[in-house]
Parts: sequence; structure tokens; C-alpha cells
Amino acid sequence: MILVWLILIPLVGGVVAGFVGSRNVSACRWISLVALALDAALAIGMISQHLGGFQYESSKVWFEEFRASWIPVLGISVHLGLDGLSSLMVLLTLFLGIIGVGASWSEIQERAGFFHFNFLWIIAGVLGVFLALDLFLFFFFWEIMLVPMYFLIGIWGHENRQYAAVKFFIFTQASGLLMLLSILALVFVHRAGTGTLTFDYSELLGTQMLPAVATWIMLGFFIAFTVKLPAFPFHPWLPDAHTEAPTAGSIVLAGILLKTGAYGLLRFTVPLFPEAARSFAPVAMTLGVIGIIYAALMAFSQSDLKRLVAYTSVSHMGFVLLGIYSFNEFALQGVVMQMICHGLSAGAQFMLVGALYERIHTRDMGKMGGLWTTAPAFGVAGMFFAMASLGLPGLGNFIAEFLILVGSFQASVPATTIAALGLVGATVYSLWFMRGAFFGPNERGWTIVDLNARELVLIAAFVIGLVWLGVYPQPVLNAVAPVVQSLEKMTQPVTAALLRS
Amino acid sequence: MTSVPMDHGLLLAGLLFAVGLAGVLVRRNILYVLMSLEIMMNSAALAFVVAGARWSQPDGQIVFIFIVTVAAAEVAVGLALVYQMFKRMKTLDADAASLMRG
Amino acid sequence: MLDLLWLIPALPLAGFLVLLFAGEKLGKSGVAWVGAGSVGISALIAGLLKWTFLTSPPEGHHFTQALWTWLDVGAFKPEIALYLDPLSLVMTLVVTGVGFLIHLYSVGYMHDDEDYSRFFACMNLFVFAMLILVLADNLLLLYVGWEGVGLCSYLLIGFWYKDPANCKAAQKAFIVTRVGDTAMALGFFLLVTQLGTLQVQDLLERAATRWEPGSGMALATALLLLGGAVGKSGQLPLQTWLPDAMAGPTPVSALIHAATMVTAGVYLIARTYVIYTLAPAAMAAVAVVGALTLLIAGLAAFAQSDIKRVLAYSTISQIGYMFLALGVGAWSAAMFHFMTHAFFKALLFLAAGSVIYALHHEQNIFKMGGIRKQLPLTYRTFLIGASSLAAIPFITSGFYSKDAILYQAFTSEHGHFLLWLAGALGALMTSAYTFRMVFIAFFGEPKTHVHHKPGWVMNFPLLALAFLSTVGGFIELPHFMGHAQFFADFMAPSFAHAAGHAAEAHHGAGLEIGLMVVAMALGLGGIAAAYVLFLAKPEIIEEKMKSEGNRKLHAFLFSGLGFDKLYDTLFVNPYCWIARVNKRDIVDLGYSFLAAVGMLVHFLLGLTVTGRVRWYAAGIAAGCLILMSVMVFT
Amino acid sequence: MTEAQFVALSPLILVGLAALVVMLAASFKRSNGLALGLTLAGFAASLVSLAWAAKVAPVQVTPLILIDRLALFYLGLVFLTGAAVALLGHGYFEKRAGYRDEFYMLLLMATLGAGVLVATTHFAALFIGLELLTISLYALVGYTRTEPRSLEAGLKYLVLATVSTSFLLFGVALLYAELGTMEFGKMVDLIRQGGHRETLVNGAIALVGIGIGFKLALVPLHMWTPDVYEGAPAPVTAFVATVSKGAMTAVLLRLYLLVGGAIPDSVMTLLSVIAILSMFVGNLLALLQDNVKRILAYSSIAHLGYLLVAFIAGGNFAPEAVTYYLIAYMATSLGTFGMVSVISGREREAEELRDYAGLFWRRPFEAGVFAAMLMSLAGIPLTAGFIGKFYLLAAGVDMGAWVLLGSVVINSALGLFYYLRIVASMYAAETSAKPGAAAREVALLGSATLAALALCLIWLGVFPAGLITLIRSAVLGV
Amino acid sequence: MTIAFYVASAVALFATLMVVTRRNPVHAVLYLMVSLLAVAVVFFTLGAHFAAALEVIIYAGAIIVLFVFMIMLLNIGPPPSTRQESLLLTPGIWVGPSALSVLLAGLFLYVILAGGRSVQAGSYVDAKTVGISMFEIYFLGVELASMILLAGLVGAYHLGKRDLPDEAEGGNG
Repeated sequence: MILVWLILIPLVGGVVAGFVGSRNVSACRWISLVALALDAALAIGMISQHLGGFQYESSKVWFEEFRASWIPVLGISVHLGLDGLSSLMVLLTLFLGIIGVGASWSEIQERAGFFHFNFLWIIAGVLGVFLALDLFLFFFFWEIMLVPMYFLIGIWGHENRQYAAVKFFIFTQASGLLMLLSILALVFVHRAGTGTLTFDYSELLGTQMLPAVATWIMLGFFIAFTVKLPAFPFHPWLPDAHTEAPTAGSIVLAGILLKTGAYGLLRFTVPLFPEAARSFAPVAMTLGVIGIIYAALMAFSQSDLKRLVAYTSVSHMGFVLLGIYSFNEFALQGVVMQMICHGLSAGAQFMLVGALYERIHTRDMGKMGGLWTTAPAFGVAGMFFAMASLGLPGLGNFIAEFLILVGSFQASVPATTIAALGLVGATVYSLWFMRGAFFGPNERGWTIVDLNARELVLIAAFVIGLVWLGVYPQPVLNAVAPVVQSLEKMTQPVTAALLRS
Repeated sequence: MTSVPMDHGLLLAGLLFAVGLAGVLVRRNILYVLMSLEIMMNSAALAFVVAGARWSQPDGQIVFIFIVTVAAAEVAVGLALVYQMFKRMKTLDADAASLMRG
Repeated sequence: MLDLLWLIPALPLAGFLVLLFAGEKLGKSGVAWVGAGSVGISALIAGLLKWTFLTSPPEGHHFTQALWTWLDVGAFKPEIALYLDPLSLVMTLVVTGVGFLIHLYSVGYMHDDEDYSRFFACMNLFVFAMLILVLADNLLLLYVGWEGVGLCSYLLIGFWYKDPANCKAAQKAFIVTRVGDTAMALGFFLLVTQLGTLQVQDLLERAATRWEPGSGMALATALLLLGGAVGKSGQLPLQTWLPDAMAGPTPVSALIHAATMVTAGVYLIARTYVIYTLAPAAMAAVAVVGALTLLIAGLAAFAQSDIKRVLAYSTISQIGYMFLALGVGAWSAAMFHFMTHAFFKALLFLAAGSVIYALHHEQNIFKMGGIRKQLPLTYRTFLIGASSLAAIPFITSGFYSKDAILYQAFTSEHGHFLLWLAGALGALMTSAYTFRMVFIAFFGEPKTHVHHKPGWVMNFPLLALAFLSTVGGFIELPHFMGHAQFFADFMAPSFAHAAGHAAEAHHGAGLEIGLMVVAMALGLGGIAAAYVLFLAKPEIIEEKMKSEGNRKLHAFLFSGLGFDKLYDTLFVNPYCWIARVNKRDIVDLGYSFLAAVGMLVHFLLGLTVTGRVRWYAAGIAAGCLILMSVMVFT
Repeated sequence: MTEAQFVALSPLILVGLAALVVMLAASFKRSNGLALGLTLAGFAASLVSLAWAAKVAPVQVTPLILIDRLALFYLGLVFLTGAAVALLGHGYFEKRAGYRDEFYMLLLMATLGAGVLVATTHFAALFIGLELLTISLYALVGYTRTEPRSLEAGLKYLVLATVSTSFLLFGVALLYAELGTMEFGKMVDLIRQGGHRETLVNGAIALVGIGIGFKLALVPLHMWTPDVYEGAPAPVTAFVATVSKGAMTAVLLRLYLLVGGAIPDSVMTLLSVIAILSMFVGNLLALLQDNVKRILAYSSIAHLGYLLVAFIAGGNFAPEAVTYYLIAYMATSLGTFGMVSVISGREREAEELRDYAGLFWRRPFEAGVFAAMLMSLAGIPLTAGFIGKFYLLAAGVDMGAWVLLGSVVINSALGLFYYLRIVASMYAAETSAKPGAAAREVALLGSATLAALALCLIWLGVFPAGLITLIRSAVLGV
Repeated sequence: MTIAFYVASAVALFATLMVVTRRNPVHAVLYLMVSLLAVAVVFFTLGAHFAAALEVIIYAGAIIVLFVFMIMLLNIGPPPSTRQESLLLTPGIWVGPSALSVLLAGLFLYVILAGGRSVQAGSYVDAKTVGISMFEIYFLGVELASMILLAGLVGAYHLGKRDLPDEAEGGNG
């Protein structure tokens, strides 16, 4: 039941905030903050019981489970479940949710009520995605989070917001329908084999089907998730959406929404179709590698700060794809780390850029430069997250990328070699970012207010998170170890086969 | 009683139908269009009568009666529309009545 | 006593944090105290540890301080642990000791800079990262320091960020070294995959037992690690960033780009020497890289006019010697040269810094001249440093360390006559260009007015380093000069696995003396040539420069033998070109094209909705025609 | 006529009666409110009588009409929709000059015609019901006779509907000439037995298909839709989009169930092509359209294309899928056109996209409902449209109709584009909208209807189980 | 009777063609009447006497009269409007529609004649049979037909009605 509450609190909080917002703007901010904090407290309370003392000891798969009938005639139920992987994702979601409310504290002045309504509903939708164990329910949440996100971009975004919002919506919706087709196909295949019509994840696991069928069905899932991720040929929605979204929107987009794609791959694509995923691995890894390099190059070519950061997300998510399809413990652990760390670093970068935009009303690096002088704290923060982004050792992102590459090295040496070049690419764009915004001469004569207390607190939260993950990532690794190990087991033959060859 | 092949009756209906259709397609004057529609309806009615005769059933003629009824009602409404249109647009050109397009 | 080890890196880190958060509030003297003080205390602790090592060495001559487990994935379990053995101890001493002196120097040198606290914050961070690098118990932790020093290098090269050129130099430094680091990271992946650990001692153990000498794995690993080493140490083919790195403040050049960071590559190879001994081809590669680099850098140094760039090329060249030494298996000789080089090169930079300081940021040697009289102390210390660099026999430390390398390059089982020859030629060039610099800058007529003279905080480090540059060499003397081997003996435990201890291969004093004489002759010859060409008869050069070919040659040398241009054409320009051309993202354009097709079809279909009822009726009729035809004829 | 037959027919009779009562009342007192009250009473009575009729169902009343569970279910749907249109029309015509009573009369008669359609098992009754519906609609479409576009729409509808009906009639006549009966069941049996002239029968079926396809506005018989939808008064547009299409779908469903899936492949291919074309043409035409009513008209073309997919896919899910999708579509279309009528001002309708600029901030409630409706059309979760699309895809996947499904996916993306255009214009800043389009007063009844619709839409989107059970019992009862 | 059928058919076809091609609406209406009368004859030859009678009374009588009224009401008989009609009927306008109609007619021909088996028309169906059937089997249809007429009536009344005082001229776009 507590899982239902996790989802309900933001939903209800959103409605309340929406109503209050039309009369009292600051009240609705506080309501959102309190709702999310409450949710976070609930989540932490529950999860810490299971990850108590940072040691994973439970033998059952799900920490918490909830099941209720929904549409029995179609074999659909409300089935929620929480394990190590989803725990982390839930925590990340709530963390970034709180940050997002904080980041938009002064940015969103108009129609704040509706803003917070949408924002909290996004959070609720994402939480639903991370918790759902019924494929129909999963898809339900998957789509639900799009609508408020669309509004968020479309209403509070920047100049070109309409275009970006529609593009975002259409890309995800179209690919989502492909996934729905796949879900249905899977369900019917399962029914053909067993005679029962069900959308339940645990029952659909291990459905027997012909390899060709499995490949096609898997592709539907794969495309939906890689669009969201996004992986190489499906990424063009992302730079626009990230660029045009308001700060909080960019933070949750980069921090959480992209993770739903990775989560989907980990939770559904691979476990449901281990054989197909295995034979598909070369393609997926290739896409991942192309994404890493291509997006790094694209990031470098941008002059719009948010666009630059957006492309870096694509690049980082390429590592995720590469890691998932390496199918070994290193890579998978790295993937989870990457999901969290990228959530933090990209979220922080978007927050910074947003704060900067609030002050100078431009995101064009051509119009910046030399801001370090006038706002050193900004500069330091920018430097920190640029370094996180390029994978500076000592920060969480390094652990993530290191583990992924160690893992993928065992699966494919050429792919890893090329992917490693992405580290150089990351350096190039990160330095380009620093050079464009903070270094160089201050030709426009900007004098801006440095980070204020609220922003410093938020930034500090990110910094502490990343450093902590960089020097002591073990709690995260422990939490997901069972999930990762079972995934590895599921896909074992591939690793062995590749090592043999 | 008669020695007319049914097909010939149907054929006549078909030809009348085609002529009526041609009228609808060609004439821009809305009155002619309405007349052509009557021809089409009538040809369909003829086909029913022919078919009814083939089976020696009354059903064909009954449907014919329904068609006549409908045609009458339709002409009434149609002419009322034409009247109003002429009043407002001062023309009977059907092509002129294309305020809406695209 | 050894338990204090963790304090050595922790203190600079604390200094960094204090300066980061409270730097603005401390005031300049506070910043100076925190910045220099933290490193100073670290140096003291390092000295204590050294003393402990000398008096009561721990078992096996190494000491590990495990702090906590970093990761635990599968069997891979790197720890945050510090490892102290003679090798890392020497490095630590140099880093903290020289580091402290340079911090002290900076207190004066940077005094007028508005970003005083940022400077010291970065310097402290650098010392911290460098200490992590040298003290790391495993390669992953080493990588933390490795990249950390890279970051600090970047920050400090671009310290005066308002000048775009400085930013560019900083970026170049970071990116180029990162290329090498990537290769190194791949090496790590290989090690993890093959040996399952990055813990250095385990690694060496396992490599020695699992890999056959000459095996492909060892070779691949060694070469990949070499990639990282050449990147960091400014060796061929990744040397191009180092001359540009001189854009940073001079103390930075002294600390990072001369004494410590750039020798990290040497340290890395020395640290993982077992892998190299297993891959003779890689050793040869290291030696060849070193030899080629020292020649190329020496040539380039001749054409430079910026005093710091001359020193930068000389640094590249000297590190080339160290690589040469590593490549021939002269591990401790390499480290010995590292140490002396740290002393005298830091000295040279600091002295040059004093000149620059005095001449109000004038770095062109041709605009100096005659400073000898104006800044006598600076001149003297610079001369000591230059002598050491030029390896003036017997009295300078550089002589002993370089001699050891040349000797082993010839005699070691990995050595070769050509390697020795390169080293010897390098010695000639070194002394020539060093004294070219001395003669042009310090002799002749004064060309620039001396603004202010350096105070004691800047002079004391010069004196200290001058002292070290002189006596630092006496702890390791050639066989025929008493065969003092304090340094090599001290280092020995760190290279216990070395197959066939190179130093033991004794070829008799005759050969040693012979080689030394040749080297000495070449070195002195270089000085003489410099004297003739640059002080006594500069018109020879002027005459030569009139020819078009020579001017081109000069430009070629000046540009560091055209490597920059080559890389620009091969990598930088294509990358930028693609980035520029593809700014709109061709993939996105693909989707836009689809959308455009949709719009076009929309437009075309819109033409069919004419609004004419006859047309619509015709549509029905046509539809009927098609429908019926299909139904009837199929 | 037996009592059972009378009971079974009572829903239809009551609606017919209501038309007469309204007419009678109008001769005494012309009043918008009174007429509405009587109309609603009529619908309510017939809805109540559905339960009564359900007790005796199935009953065959002469060869023309069969009252079975399917018919009752669809009757309920049609009557509910009719009542909703009446409620919307009340507010809409209240703002406008002229008599309003005729609207209710015609509405009731049109609904009666639709009711006959859903219960018919005979082509003569099909024709009569169709014409009752259509002739009432001519007048309804041209109802605002002071508005040239309304007249033009009425005339266009009249001409084109008559042409298509003629095709239908001619086809039926040919079938009758060959088979000797006009009863659905017997005809299907005879065709199945064979021994007749194939070409004639096939040609005739094609002609009948033209008539049905016209009402459903499938490509290539779609071209009237935008003009008629645009010209007709918004409540009437709602009716055209929902009742007339719904009734025709019921006919199709009945025929489909009779045929029992034994459709030749060539016909299937043809239908597939029509479905795909309808989806693409509808959506592509709507893409950059600036008139909201036309956008919705084009979207309805596409939606019928989707609906056809369920038919073509067949299989276990098809009848359920068709019905659910239809309900979702009807509720949503009612809502969207209802919204247009509710927020329209006195002078003209709010039909331009820019009339909607800033609606979110001016009238958040209406805008929210409208957005929900559009999301339902787009098939986004939380709405009935999603379950409808889900069903549709389920039916398609069940039978492996991948090409059609691919088209559905592509078209969903296309559709989303223009639905979002409307949504976007609603939250855009208010610009220079042409005056006169904004309603100054709130039509309480209309808004309440829409609120109910929205609630129902969301209820069906979140808890569809109840309706599914109901549909199953209705569809499987045949 | 057979000959009468063919003659009447020919007349009907000819008259119908004339309807479609006339420029003067009055002529066209008259030709339409001829056509309908000819069809009535056809009905008669087929033994559908009741239908023949209705055709004459309702179609040729009532409906044609409606058209004539409308022509009078709109006052479009005389030459100026014929000239206008010619403007509307350019030669080019005939091409497409005629082709379409001919093709369709051909298709009908094919459909009706293909399969070869030509069935003789059946026997005479008298008015009584029709009446009985109408009120036994089709009585619902008759009721509904009355509703159709009612709908037509209401619709025509509403549409044809003069503007009420409060009904302004509609918007112009």
C-alpha cells in the first residue's frame, strides 16, 4: 500500500498546488515542496529498512509489492513492486523533484499553480513507471508523464517551445505505441502458450517464443526505450526539448525522464527477451558507441548552452546503452551508476544554465564569456559539473563510465576502444562549455549576481551527491547487485560466448 | 405475362442513373443538380420495380413508394435551401457556393 | 609515525577547501599561510617518513594505509589506500618539498594578482592530486590523481583566463593529455579483464606469474600505459601541449610543468615496471620515444625566444632522458634524474620567473640582456640551474644523473649504441641552447628596465633549490668516483622484480670513463658553441638568417617541428569542420525532411478539397468506379 | 403486433412520439426551454424503456426490425448522444435568433432514424432509417439559414448524400433483383450458398458499400466532411460526427457479425487500403488546418479509418474493439464539438484556431475539458480514447495485421501534431482574436454536459472494466 | 408490351438526356416530366401498375410542380438567365464528368449483363398485393415514411421561412 501512497502523494499534492496556485503563489511552491519531501521521507523510510546498514540481505526479489485488480477481463491489474533498482530510481526522482521545485522558485512567476500541478504529475508518472509491474500499467504511466511534460515545455519554455514540446510528445508517443504493440504481441504470445491473458510482468517473464518473434517484439520495446534514452538515430527530440524547457523541466527531463528509458531496457527489454537481446547486442552496442561519439561532436558544435548540455546527455546515455548490452556485472553496475550520476550532473548543469539565463537572458555562448570574474561561485560550480560530465575521477560519473567500459571491454574490445574516445570528446565539449561561459574576456561587460543562498544549497546537494558517489559508491552498488546479478545470469551465454571467441 | 428480360429493365435503370450522375457532375446550376438527383433516385426506383417484377413480389413496388416519398421530402427541403441560398447569394451557381474549402 | 601518511595528501586538500570556501575572507596573508603552510607541513611529514624509512624501514620496505573500500564489484575490489615505498616516497618528497618552495615563491610572485586565493587553491589542489597520484595503492586511485593534476594543470595554465590564448593553451593541454589518458584507461580495462585487479603490487605479482615474457597481453598493456605516460609527460607524439602550457604563471610552470606533474609518466612506467620487463618491445618503444623526444625538443629549443618556452622544450627533452632511462631498464637512474631535474628545472623556472617579475612580464630573451648585473642573485641561481641542466661535470647534480643514464643506455642489456648516441647528442644540444639562453638574457646590454626586485620570499626558494641542484647529485656517484649508490640502494626495494639488475652489469671503469669524457666534451662543446654564436659573434647567426631556407628552418624549429600544424590538419580542423557543418544535426534534418514531406502531402491533398460540390460528387463517382472495378474484376 | 413486439419497439416509438409532442407544444408556445424539456423527457423515457425492452429481447418485429441486445446497446448510445446534443443545442441556439423548436423536432426525428438503423435487419428499413436521419440532417445542417456557410453546407450535404444514397439504392435493387430478398440474414445465406451471378452481386455490394462509406466518411467518400462540419451549427456537427456515424457502424457491425468473418481476401485488401487511406488522408489534411471544426472533421475521417482497422483485423476482439472505440470516439467528438458550441459567441462560432488563444487562462474549466477531449482523440492514457486505441491495437495484434498497425502508429503521431496545435493555441497568450467568437456568458447546461462527458471519458479511461463487460454481453448476445 | 417497353425506354433515355443538357430550366423541367411519364409506361409494361400510377401522380405531378414553382419564384425562366446558364456550361466542363459517367454506365452494363443468364421478368403484381404487403410486413416502414415526410415538412418550413425580425443577416464569412 505504501507504494500506492508514493504515487498518490504527488498526484494529490499536484492537484492541491494547482488549486492554491491561482490565489497564493508561494503557498503552492511550499505545498509542492512539502508533498515531495513527504514522499521522499516515506521512500527513504521504506527503502532504508531494506537497504539497512547499506547491506543488502533480503532474499526475496521485491522489497515491497502491491497488487489489486483493475481490468480483470483483460488480465490487467495494478501491480506495483520495488526492488533495489527501482529504489534508487525512486530516490533519484524525488531528489531531483525537490531540486526542481527549488530551481523554479524564482523562475516561475506566471501560472505557478498549473506549473506545480504539472510538475508533480510528472513526478508521479515517473514514480509509476519505476514501480509498475504490470505491462499495461507501465505503459499507462509511461504515457501519462508525457502530457504534463508537454505542458511544462509548451507553456513555460523558451522562444521555440511549441516546436520542441510537440516534437518531444510525438517522438515519445509514436515510439510508445510501438511498445504497446509489442506489449500486446507478447501478451498474446503468452496467451497462445498458456491460455491465460495477463499483462503481469512476473508471469510474462520467461514466455517461450520463436527467436524471430522475440526479436520483433523486443524491437518494439527497444525502440520505445531508446527513443526515451535517447540513443543515436532517435535523439533529435532531446536537444530541442531540453533547450526549450524551463529549468525544472530540463532537470527532470535529463535527470529522470531519460532514465525511464534505461530503466525500461533493464527491467523489460533484457529480462523479457534475453535471447533476442543477446543476439541484438552488437547492434545496440554500435548504436551506443555512435551515440557517444556523435553526440560529443554535436555538443561541441553548439553555441547554445542548454543545447550543448542536452547533447552531452545523449553522449552519456550512449554509455548506458553500451553498458546494458554488455551483459556483465561491471557494465550493468556502471549503467546504474551512470543513470544516477548523469541525473545529478546533467540536472545540475541545467540548473546552472537556468540560473544563468535568469540573470543574463541568453543562452548563447557567443554573448557570454568571462563570467568567472563577476560570479566566481557560478564558475566553480560550472567547473565542477563540467568535470563531472567529462568523467573526472573522484566523482560519480567516473565510476560509472569506468565500470561500463571495463564491462564492455569484456564484451567487445573495438566498441570500447571507440567509446573511450568519447572521453576525449567529453573533454572537448566540457572545456568548450567552460571557455564559452566562464573563461575568456568578459566582452559584454556582464556583472551578475552570484549564486544566492537557495541556489547554493541546491548546488551543494548535487556536489555532495556526486562526490559521495565518486568516493564511496558502494551503497548503490550493493543495492542493485542482486538485480544486476540476475540480469547477468539471464544473459550469461553471451558473455561466455564472446569471451570464447 | 410480359417478355421483357429483367436485365433490360436494369440496364435502362443503369443508363438513366449514369445520365443523372452526369447531370449532377456537369451542371452548375443548382436547380439542374436537384433535377439530376431526382433522375438518379428515380432510376434506382425503377431498378427496384424491375427486380420486384422479376420475383413477382410486391416488395419492389413498396420500396419504390418509399423512394418516391423520400424524393418528395428531399425536393422540398432542397428547394427551400436553394431558395434561401438564392436569396443570400443571388446566384444558383453551385460552384459559387464554395465558401468552404481546403 | 607511518600512520601519518594520510595527512600528507589530506593537508593540501584541507588547504584547498579552506581557500575555496573562505579564500576571499582570509586576506592575502591568510591565504599565503594556508596555501604554503599546508604544503609545508606535508613536506615536513614527508621528511619524517623519509627519516623513518632510513632509520627503521617497515617490513618489505613498503607501507600500505588502507582507508576504505572504494568499490566492490565481483572480484574487483579497489580500495582507497595509500602505498608508500621508496619510489613513492621520493616522489612525495619532491612534490611536497619542491612544492613547498614554489608555494613560498608564489607568495611573493603572485602578490599583486587579484585572484590570489584562487591561485593557491588550485596549487593546493594540485599538490593534493599529485600526492594521490604518487601514493595511490592501485591504478584506479592513481588515475584519480592523474586526472586531478590534469585538471589543475588546466586551471592553472588558464589562470589568467581573460586572455583567450591562455584558455586555448589550457584546453590544449587538457585535451592532448586526455588522449593519452584514454589509452591508459584502455590499458586499465585490459588489466582488470586479464588480471582482475588494479592494485599495483598484486598486479605486478600476477603479471609476472601469468604472462610469459614477450607475451602480447603484456605488450598491449605496456603500450597502452605508455600512451598515458607520453601524454602526461609531454613526450612524442603528444608533446605539443607543453610549450603552450607556459601560458600559466611561472610558479605553475615550475611546479607542474617542470618538477612534478610532467614526470608522472615516468613514475607510471617505473611503478608498473614489471609489465615493461615482460614486454621488451615496449621497453624499446619507451627508449625510442625518449630518444627521439629529447632530440626533437632540443632542436626546437634553439629557435625559441620566450625564456619559458626554451625551458619548456628543455623539460620535454630532459623527460626524454628519463624515458630513455626507463626504456633501457635503468629504473633508479630515471628516478634519480627525475629528482635532480625537479630541483634544477624548478630553480630555472623560478629564476626565470624572478626575471619576468622584475621586468614586468617580459618573457622574450631578446628583450632582456644584461640582467646579470641588475639581478645578481637571480643570475647566479639561474646559472647554477643552467649548469646543472647542461650537466657541467662534477659540480652539478644534473651531471651525475645524466651520466648514469648515458652510461646505462650504452651498457644495459636493453641499451643500444644509437640510444647512447642520441643521449650524447642531446647533451650537446642541451648545453648549447641552455647557454644560448643564459648569454642572450643575462649578458650584453640591458634592454629592459628592472621594475622591482624580488624579495626574500622569492629569493629563499631560489637559494634552497640552487643548493639542492648542486648537492643533490652527490648521493649517487659513478663507480670510479667512489661508487656511492645511496639513491639506487634506497630505491632497490621498489624494483625488486627487475629482471637482471641493470646497475650490476659492470663493464669496467674504462668504458665508463670513456663514455663520460665524450659526454663531458660534448656538453662543454655546446657551451662553447653557444658562447661563440650568441655572445661573441652573433653576426654569424644574423648572416645565416638572411637565407630563405634558414629562415624557414628557423620557423620550422620555432614551431616545434610542425607538430601543431600536423595535428591541426589531421584532427583539429576536421573535427571543427564537421562540428560546424553538422551544427544542425543531420539526423534531425532527416526527421525534418519527413515532416516536410508530410506538409507537402498536406498541401497537395488540400488541393483536392476544392469546396465545389460537383467535384465532391465526382469524387464519389470515381470512388464508386474504383471500388466496383476492384470488386468485380478480382 | 404482439405485446412483446410493442414493448421491444417502445424506445423507438417514444422518441418518435417525443418529436410529435414537441411539435404540438410548439404550436401552443414557442419556448427553447420547454422544447428542451420535452425532448429530454422523450429521450429519458425511451432510455428507461430500454430496460423494459431488454426483458423481452431479442424480438423480431416484422422482417424489418430486430430488437436484440446489440440494438438495445446501440440505441442507448444513440439516445444518450442525442440527449447530449439537445443539451448543447439549447445553449447554442439560446444565443441565436430564430425559432429553436424545430431543432429539437428534427433532432428527435434524426435520432429516430438512427435508432431504426441500429435495429434494422432489412434493406428497406435501412433505407428508410437512413433517409429519416439524412433528411432531418439536411435541415439541421442548414439550420442557421441566415448564415451562408450553413446553407452551403446543407446543400452540399443534400446533393452528396442523395448521390450516395442513390448508389446504395441501386446496389440494393441489384441485390434484390438477383437474390429475391432484402433481409440481411437471408441475403447472407443465399450469397454463401452461391449459384447466383457473382459479378452482379459483387458490383452491387460495392454500390452498397459506397452508401455506407459515405456516411462513415471513408476515403474516397470523405470530401463532404470538412465542409459540412464547418458549415453546420456546432451542435449539429456533433450530431453528424457521432450519431450518424455510430448508427452506420452499428449496421456494419451487424452485417459483420452475420457474415462471421467469411470475407474474401480481395475485399479485405480493399478495406485495408481504404482504412489506410482514410487514416493518412484525414490526418494529413488536418495537419496545418486552421479551422478547428475542419481539423476535427478531418480527424473524424482518420478515426473511422482506425475503426475500420478493428473490423479488418477481425478475431475475437473485433466487435468489442469496434464498439469500445466507437464509444470513445463518440463521447470525445461530442465533447469537442460541444466545446466549440459552448464557447462560441453570438456573432459567430469559435472555429478559428486563434479564437482559442488563451482559453486556458480565460476559461480554465472549458479549456481543461477540451484538452482532455483532444488527448482522448490522440489516445493518451487516462482517457477513454486510450482504452479505445488499446483495444484497437489489441485486435490488430491478435490477428497480426502489422501493416495496418504500422499505419495506425504513424497516424497517431500525425494526429498528435494537430491535436497539440489546438492545445498549444489554448495556452498561447491571447492575441488579436477576431471579435465576436468568444461567448460572453456561460451556457450552464452545455458546460454541465461537457463536464459530465469529461468525467465519463476519464472514468472510462481509468475504469473500463464495467463497460467492457456490458459490451461483451451486448455483442456476444448476437 | 415488349415493344412498348423499348419505346418507352428510348423516350425516357432521350428525355433524360435532354433534361441534363437544356439551358432553359423550364424546358428541362418539361423534359423531366416526359422522362418520368416514360418511366411510368415502363412500369406499366413490367406489370407494376400501382407503381406506374404513383409515378405519374407524385413524381410527374407533385414533384415537378414543385420545381416549376421554384423556377417561378426565383424568376429564372427568361433569356437573361439562359445566357447566364450558357456561361456556366462551357464545352470543356463536359469532358471529365461525361467520361466518368460513361465509364460507370459501362461498368453497370458489364455487371448487369455479365454472367449471361437473362431472367424473364415475372408476373404482374397488382395493387392489392402491394397494399396488403405494405400494411402487413412494411407497416413500420410506412410509419417511418410518414416521419420522413414530417421531417421534410418541418425542415422545408424552417428553411423556407422568411427571416424573423430578430434574425440579422448572417455574418459574411
